[in-house]
Amino acid sequence: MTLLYTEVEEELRASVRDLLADRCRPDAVLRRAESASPYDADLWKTLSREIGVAGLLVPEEYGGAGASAREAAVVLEELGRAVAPVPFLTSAVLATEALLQAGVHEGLPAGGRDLLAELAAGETTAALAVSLAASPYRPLPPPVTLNDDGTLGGEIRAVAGADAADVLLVPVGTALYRVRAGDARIDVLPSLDLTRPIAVVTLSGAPGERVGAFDARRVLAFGAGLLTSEQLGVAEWCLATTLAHIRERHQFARPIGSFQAIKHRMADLWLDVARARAAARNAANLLAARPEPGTEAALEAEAATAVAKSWCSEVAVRVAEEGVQLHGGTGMTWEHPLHLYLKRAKASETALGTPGAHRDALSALADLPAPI
Amino acid sequence: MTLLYTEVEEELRASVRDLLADRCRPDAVLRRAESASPYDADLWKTLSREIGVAGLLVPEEYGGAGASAREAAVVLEELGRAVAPVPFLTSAVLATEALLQAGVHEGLPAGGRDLLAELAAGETTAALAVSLAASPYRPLPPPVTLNDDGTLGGEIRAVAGADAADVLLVPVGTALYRVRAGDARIDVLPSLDLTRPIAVVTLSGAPGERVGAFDARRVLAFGAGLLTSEQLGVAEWCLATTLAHIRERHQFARPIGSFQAIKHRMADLWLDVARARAAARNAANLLAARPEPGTEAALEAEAATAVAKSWCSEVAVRVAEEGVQLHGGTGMTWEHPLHLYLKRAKASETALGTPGAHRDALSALADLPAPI
Amino acid sequence: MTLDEEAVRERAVAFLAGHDPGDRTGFLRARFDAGLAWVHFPEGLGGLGAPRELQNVVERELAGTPQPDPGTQAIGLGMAAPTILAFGTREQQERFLRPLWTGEEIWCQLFSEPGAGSDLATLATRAVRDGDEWVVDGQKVWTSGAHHARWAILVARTDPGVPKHRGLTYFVCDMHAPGVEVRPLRQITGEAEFNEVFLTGVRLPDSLRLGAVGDGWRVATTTLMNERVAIGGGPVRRGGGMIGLVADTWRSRPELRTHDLHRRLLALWVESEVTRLAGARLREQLAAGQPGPEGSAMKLSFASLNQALSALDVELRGEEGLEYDDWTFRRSESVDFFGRGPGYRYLRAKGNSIEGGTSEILRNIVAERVLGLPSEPRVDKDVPWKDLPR
Amino acid sequence: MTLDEEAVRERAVAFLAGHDPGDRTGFLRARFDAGLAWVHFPEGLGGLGAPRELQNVVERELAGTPQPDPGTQAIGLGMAAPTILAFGTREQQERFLRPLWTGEEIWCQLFSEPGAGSDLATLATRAVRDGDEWVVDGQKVWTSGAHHARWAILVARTDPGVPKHRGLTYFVCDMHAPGVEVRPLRQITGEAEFNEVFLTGVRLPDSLRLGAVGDGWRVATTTLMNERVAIGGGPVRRGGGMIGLVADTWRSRPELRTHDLHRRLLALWVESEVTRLAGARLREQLAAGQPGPEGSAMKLSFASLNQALSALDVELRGEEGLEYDDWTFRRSESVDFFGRGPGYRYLRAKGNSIEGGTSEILRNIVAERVLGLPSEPRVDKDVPWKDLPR
Repeated sequence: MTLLYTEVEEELRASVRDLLADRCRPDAVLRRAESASPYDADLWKTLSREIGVAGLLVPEEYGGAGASAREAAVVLEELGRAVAPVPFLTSAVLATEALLQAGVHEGLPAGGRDLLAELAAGETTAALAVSLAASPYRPLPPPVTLNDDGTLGGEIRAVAGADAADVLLVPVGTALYRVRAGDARIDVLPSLDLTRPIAVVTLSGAPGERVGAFDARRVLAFGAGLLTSEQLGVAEWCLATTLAHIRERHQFARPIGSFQAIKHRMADLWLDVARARAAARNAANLLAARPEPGTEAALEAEAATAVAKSWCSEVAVRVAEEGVQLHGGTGMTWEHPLHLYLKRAKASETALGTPGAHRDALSALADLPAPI
Repeated sequence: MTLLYTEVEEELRASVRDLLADRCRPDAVLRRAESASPYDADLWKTLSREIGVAGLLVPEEYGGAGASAREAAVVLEELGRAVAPVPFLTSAVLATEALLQAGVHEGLPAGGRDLLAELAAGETTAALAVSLAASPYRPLPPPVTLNDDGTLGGEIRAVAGADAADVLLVPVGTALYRVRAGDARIDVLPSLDLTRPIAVVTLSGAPGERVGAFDARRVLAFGAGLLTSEQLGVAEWCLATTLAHIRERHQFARPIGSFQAIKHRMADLWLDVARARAAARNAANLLAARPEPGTEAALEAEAATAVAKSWCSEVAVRVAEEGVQLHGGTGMTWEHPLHLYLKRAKASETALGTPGAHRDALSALADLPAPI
Repeated sequence: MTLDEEAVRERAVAFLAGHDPGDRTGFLRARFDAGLAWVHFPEGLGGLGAPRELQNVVERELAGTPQPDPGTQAIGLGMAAPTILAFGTREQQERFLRPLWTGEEIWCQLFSEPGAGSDLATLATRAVRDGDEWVVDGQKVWTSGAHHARWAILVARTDPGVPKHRGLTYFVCDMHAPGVEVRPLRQITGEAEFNEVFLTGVRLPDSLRLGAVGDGWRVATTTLMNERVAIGGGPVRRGGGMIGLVADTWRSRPELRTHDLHRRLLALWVESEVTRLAGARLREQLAAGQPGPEGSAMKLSFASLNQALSALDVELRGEEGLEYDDWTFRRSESVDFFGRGPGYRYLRAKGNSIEGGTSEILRNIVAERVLGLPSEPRVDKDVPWKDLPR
Repeated sequence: MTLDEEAVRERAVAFLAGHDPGDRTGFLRARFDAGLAWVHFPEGLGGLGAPRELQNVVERELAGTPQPDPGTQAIGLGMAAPTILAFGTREQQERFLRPLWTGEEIWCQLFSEPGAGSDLATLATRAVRDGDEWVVDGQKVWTSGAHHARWAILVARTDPGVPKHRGLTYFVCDMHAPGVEVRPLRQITGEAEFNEVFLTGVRLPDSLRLGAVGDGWRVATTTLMNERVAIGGGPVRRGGGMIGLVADTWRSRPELRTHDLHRRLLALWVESEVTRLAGARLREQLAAGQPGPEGSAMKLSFASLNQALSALDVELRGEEGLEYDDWTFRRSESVDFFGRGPGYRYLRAKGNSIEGGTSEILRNIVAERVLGLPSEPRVDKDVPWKDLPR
């Protein structure tokens, strides 16, 4: 087991962080969130083409980096730290993973292979047309049906990243279809998370191409496991920003960070974040091994994901909430970027399985059976 | 609704408190707990005969005070504050209430009426032979059976107050029997609660006299509702004792009660106790009205009991635990009486329905149905 | 000789017989002039010099007639009026109280500053004397209703060379004066309930000073004590308020239920109920003339309950919880917990532990004033304000 | 020239070939004399002057032979020895280290006092010079093993007239000296793991002083740093430790299960697991030569987990939880979380957040040393000890 970061990972982190420091400052993110196009397409292009994050999980044979969940997790930490409005989680993690798993057993058809290559090159952005609130542990509702003429019809609510996507990957039962975003109607909703809004995707006779099998539990659990690293990044930013604030802010002629009640709360939060780091790293590490389904290793990775998602979700929310409180009135203002993190943290808590859903999964995964 | 104390109640409190201040100091309680007879029979006699607490709930026609749950609650607050080793809860509340309810519909037979009068006079002490851990919301296990010859047989574990009792009231199905303590075997166990130990009651062909019907839910819920006032008294003593300690104890040349982290914790505990007082008072007040079963008022009293028992149980434990922590090493020593309160609080949490069991009851009582 | 209940009732009955409630402003003006605004105020200032509790008699008799607006007039009625009564000159009282009460002039409060929140006495807005005038410069924040207000109650620093509590003076600020600029302050909910107020070379005649020069902290304390009394309350009905909202969703949407959410909902039901009971007990104590110290502390509980309940509400709704009802930037005059969506409630409730005294400050108050715990070492007691670290 | 790995191994192999492990004391004495006790100690003092990490080589070669007892010798090996090495005279080192290591002489620690817990430097035990001797009077507490001990490390106040950290001196205390009285200290569990030690006119020769007069705080800091390193750890295996105990009961006793308990058990499983992972990550960092600040903080988490888990355990067992395994007053040499009942674990775990640094002090340390938050105003820095409020 290694829960540390490798040198390669630290280099990847540094290049992402440098770019974000330059191109994705909180005030810019806030301005963009107020605009009609919340996603930063230019930043995403640069991240994809110069740093290659879009193809991180794509095998080298398709032009990707052939990296693992560990590296993707490090990118997510940095994107979380910046609440960066780019479709990395939705395209480069969820959609890419769905595509990779779709081809594991039967091999991808040409349309799938081409798409992987386009994703890796950063030419195309995809989204998995599944509710962001879907849990790995519950069967997906079957909102989309295959018409007799081979087109797709149905409505999927709360899809993240759809408005940034060129291609939608649409589950129909246990099959995954590829649909051009232009053939779907995508209505962005006012969203709690300003930097990753959700949309209603409506398909009415949209042409779709089958690209393979779809196993919702595996794909969503993979996404949930990696989302914990983004939550870690969100929590770390909130913790660091709040620490800086309480060191500076004086009331009663003392920095408010010198008051013991506040110090003790910060110490507890820091411990929570330190444990979130270990949990997120553990999930990424075990997912990186891509264990065969049904093996002991796969169960261990599932348990690690459930542990990390339930813990990191609540820690990110707690740190963001405490951050607002300790910023006092300032934390309640729109102009301070803290609320972008609070909203991301709160929405991510629900995303890909709530903390309660992941704890529930441990009933089976950790052999702690529910009452009869 | 009145959640305050009446003048009569305050006078009753004062006389109980004065007596306990004189006869039941914590150091004496501790010494007694180490002895072979944990109950203080002399103190109980004085409380019963001089102040009349044993007959508080007994109607005047039987020589009792004809008082209500409200007055009994005030006595319990004071007994909790002193962790007094007297069988008030077990004899004057649980056994007496079982007897009263036994006679509500059919009228008590002579044996029951005599017993009520003896209880009121403080001549006899009784115990309800039911596990202290029994919940009002689950059917009692049927440990006792009626033999063909009319005698009783069976073993009841974790009975509180049995070793202080002259008479046992033994439920057999939905009937209540009176058994002489001398006809049962009573083995006191080493108990978590040093001041209210539990015993195993074994009946082997013990003669029993039927005294009426037994409705476990109603009797135990009545006991649980009043136990919250004892828990309040425990919590109040722990809070006051801890406050006194942290005002006096200096470290770093300051009273430790001047450190903000400690002040904030005490403020939160105080709020918890203030709410426990309101909750316990509300339960006593609604039980005092003795609502007809099945009426709206009876449901309200049940909900009030469930709210109070779940809240007061956890508050008493929390205040006792924080008390130990804030007493530092001193709180870990046998010679400081704090541990008597911790042990009482922890055992009372389990007694007559755990906090979880009472919260569960609110699923129905407050119309918050469980998942299907 | 003070009036008794019967005499007050007679006045109210007689007043009602003689005036037309159809003319709102005229009716309220006449009610003030009849001494039925605040019966315990002096005659000529909206009152009759009667005992305070007789106000209820007036309210009963005049129920259903036009009333002052408890929303827009909250600061005027709740904070400015008692302060003007306690510290104003007779001229000031006569000038301000009548239109304050009728609502013809709206008031706001210029106390908090970006650098002075919990530690209000450290405020930096300067007022410098210039002949018969004061020149005021500074920035105030969290001012509700400033855009409607004709007048403000203002605390400013008139002597930076003495310890912070001693160098303050209290003014009535003319919100129409040149140099007063009001900007809406957008909150994390998207709305602006409050304003920032920038004061740049604002000239106020000395006749707008309330109380003595340097006595501003004492005057402000009167104002703030009246703020504290206004807070508290909470739902009276079992299962009402914020828990009721969540419980209704729970009851009507069985598909959302999980055991995890159920346990948390039950625990919050219990906490809501014991908090409601503590509030009810407090009201009984007040009614019995035994005011308890629970008052300021109840706000702590309501804040944390509102936050926990609204957070659970968002999570409970799953997919729907990811939506937000409306991010439009607009002014709002009040907190709308019941008309808006769960996302709004979640975000707005965060302010409950900050506004009107942070939970940290309230815990200090409970610990020191209720529990008698010693205060922390103070480093700012005897230091001139200008030398304090900031 | 320091020894390399191969040379150390050769010495260990040669030593083993030449000595009989059947004679425990003789074997340990000889091992000390061979420099294989602590290879990084100087020659003649149980070591070889070799790099510290080569101790592992010795341990591997001598595995299975008699070893010092990590229980009764914990304070000698972990705290006294490094302090004697750092501050002792050559005579003191030669006198004490060998029997300390072989276990022929047991050590205990006389630091904490009833009035000096978290604020150890405020301790009041006095040592007054009388010619070549010191006369010691005071009371120490929380002393484990005092009833077995031949020697103690002791901090006493030699100058009450200077600020508290400066008036302390460090001694080796002769536990057989007249005036030393050891009494078992009964705990809330019913057992006595610790003692109180009363010192009444105890005369110690100046040759038992460790370090300079007045330098006791610096010497004690060395001792305490070695204590901190020893703490931490926690279960290595997923589902091990205290959570494993509760989970086993849960699995084997389906009749005890409720949804309420289930949610709490699942939450504590998660917390146990993330805490275990944080400990594992810390060990990886240490192994990679990047010591993290998490070390002292982990104890905070273990204490609160032990408390929450043992509390749940009592509640989970219902009727059984009302029993206690044994209240007999007896001495015990160690904490027995696994051999005793749930009631014992519940009570004993309360000490986890007090012993070895309270959770309050540890949070201060994390806040100041890890997070860089400012310290609170200090009122005791420059005040002579005798003038401090107590």
